[in-house]
Amino acid sequence: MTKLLYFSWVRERIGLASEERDIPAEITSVEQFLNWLSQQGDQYENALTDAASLRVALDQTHVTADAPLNGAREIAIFPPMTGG
Amino acid sequence: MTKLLYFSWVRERIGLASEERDIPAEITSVEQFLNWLSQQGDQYENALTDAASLRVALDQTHVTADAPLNGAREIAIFPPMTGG
Amino acid sequence: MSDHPVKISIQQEQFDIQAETEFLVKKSPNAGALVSFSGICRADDTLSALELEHYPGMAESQIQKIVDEALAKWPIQGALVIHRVGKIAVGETIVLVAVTSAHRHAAFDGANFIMDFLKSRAPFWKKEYLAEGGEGSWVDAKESDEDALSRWDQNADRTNS
Amino acid sequence: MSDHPVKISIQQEQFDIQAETEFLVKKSPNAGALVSFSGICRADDTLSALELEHYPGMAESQIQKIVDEALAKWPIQGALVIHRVGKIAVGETIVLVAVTSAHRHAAFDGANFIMDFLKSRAPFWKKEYLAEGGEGSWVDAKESDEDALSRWDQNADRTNS
Repeated sequence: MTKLLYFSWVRERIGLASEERDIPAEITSVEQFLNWLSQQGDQYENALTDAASLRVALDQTHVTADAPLNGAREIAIFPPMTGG
Repeated sequence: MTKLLYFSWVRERIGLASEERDIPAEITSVEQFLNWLSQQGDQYENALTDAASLRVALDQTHVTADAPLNGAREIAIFPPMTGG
Repeated sequence: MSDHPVKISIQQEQFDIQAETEFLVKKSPNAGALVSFSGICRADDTLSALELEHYPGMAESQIQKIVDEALAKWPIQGALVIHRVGKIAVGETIVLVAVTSAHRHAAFDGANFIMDFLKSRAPFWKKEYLAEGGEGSWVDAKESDEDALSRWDQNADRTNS
Repeated sequence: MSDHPVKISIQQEQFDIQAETEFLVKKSPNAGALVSFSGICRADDTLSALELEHYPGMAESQIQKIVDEALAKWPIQGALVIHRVGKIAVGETIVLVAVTSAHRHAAFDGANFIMDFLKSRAPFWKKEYLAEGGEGSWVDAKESDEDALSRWDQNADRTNS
């Protein structure tokens, strides 16, 4: 099981702050993962449709779309950060 | 009469914070003024001997050694400033 | 970097700049310079408040990483980052970054650098609340904030990863 | 520049950064950024205190001139300069410069600029008092402080005259 975390409007559109999911073994990159997750229901498709405006962290470290999942236990999806 | 003001170690060496003096009419530049003042006693000579380390303000505006006195009513002499 | 006083706090509560920076200065006895930056929820005709969301855990570790970069890059003595979360009204302070150093330019650069990276590399998101009532939209990231990172050369890449 | 809140104070008394900057922020409602610099009498094996002497009248007008330059050069909303005089013990703050702006980089640059010029263009002088008792010597101006002014290009000359 992998812990998925959603923030900001990704959280609002999916309607969840976090959930646990089994990610199929054939999903090995961040890009594949986003594609797979967007097929899990309308709210996921709606939240993840604009991939260019999404950011992903694996185990709390930012990664790019081509990064391997590498068995991450925590995957977070969110829009570009607006701190400070 | 011109008001002369001394600060920092210039004040300490001359032994005065301020005084009023008549400056001779033939003294027309800052350089001439410093030269003339350094001849007004040992303490003046001692304070003003190192002209390169002195700064002068005429009526509260910094000037260089070749500036004309231009009838300034207040002349201040001090070492380089160390504010902040 | 254990010899550098560093405080990182993510909190809802307001805070006092004097008290927070005084503490940092006391722990940096050789510092002649303190530079602090406060990010304020600025007045706007339509805005009543911001709500700040963050990613607990990652927010702290990202800020620590940014502070460590600054400590490696400049002769900084100590650093303080307080980032508020939750509802923040117009006029209130959202974030405080303070840096102590023997050298004033290092303190300015360090605080400036930390702020630049906080803007785009620390997991916080801002939602607007409207003066007329109700929620507004999420604040978009600014391209200028992303561009600001390139000012810091090779460090931009290192903190990015 | 009457629409910019500006406060300049030369005083013996200590002050509270929170109270002073809060006031500046209140008078700069559109400012999202506040940058403040504090110059601190730093600990040193031989030093117990500094005594700050100033040229009354010229000190205020020079600081005003430096602040006006900063207001002309950057989109700054307000500025605050508090410079203490008299005896200042180790650990105490000597000077506070604070600048508000809509833009954080303008606030950083403005505060940095004002400090650089205060160092070498405002008529203050520092004398050391020794930990073992008695007066030490006058603090010499640093070449690096003079050099710092050239960072600001043509403005160095204008404020110099």
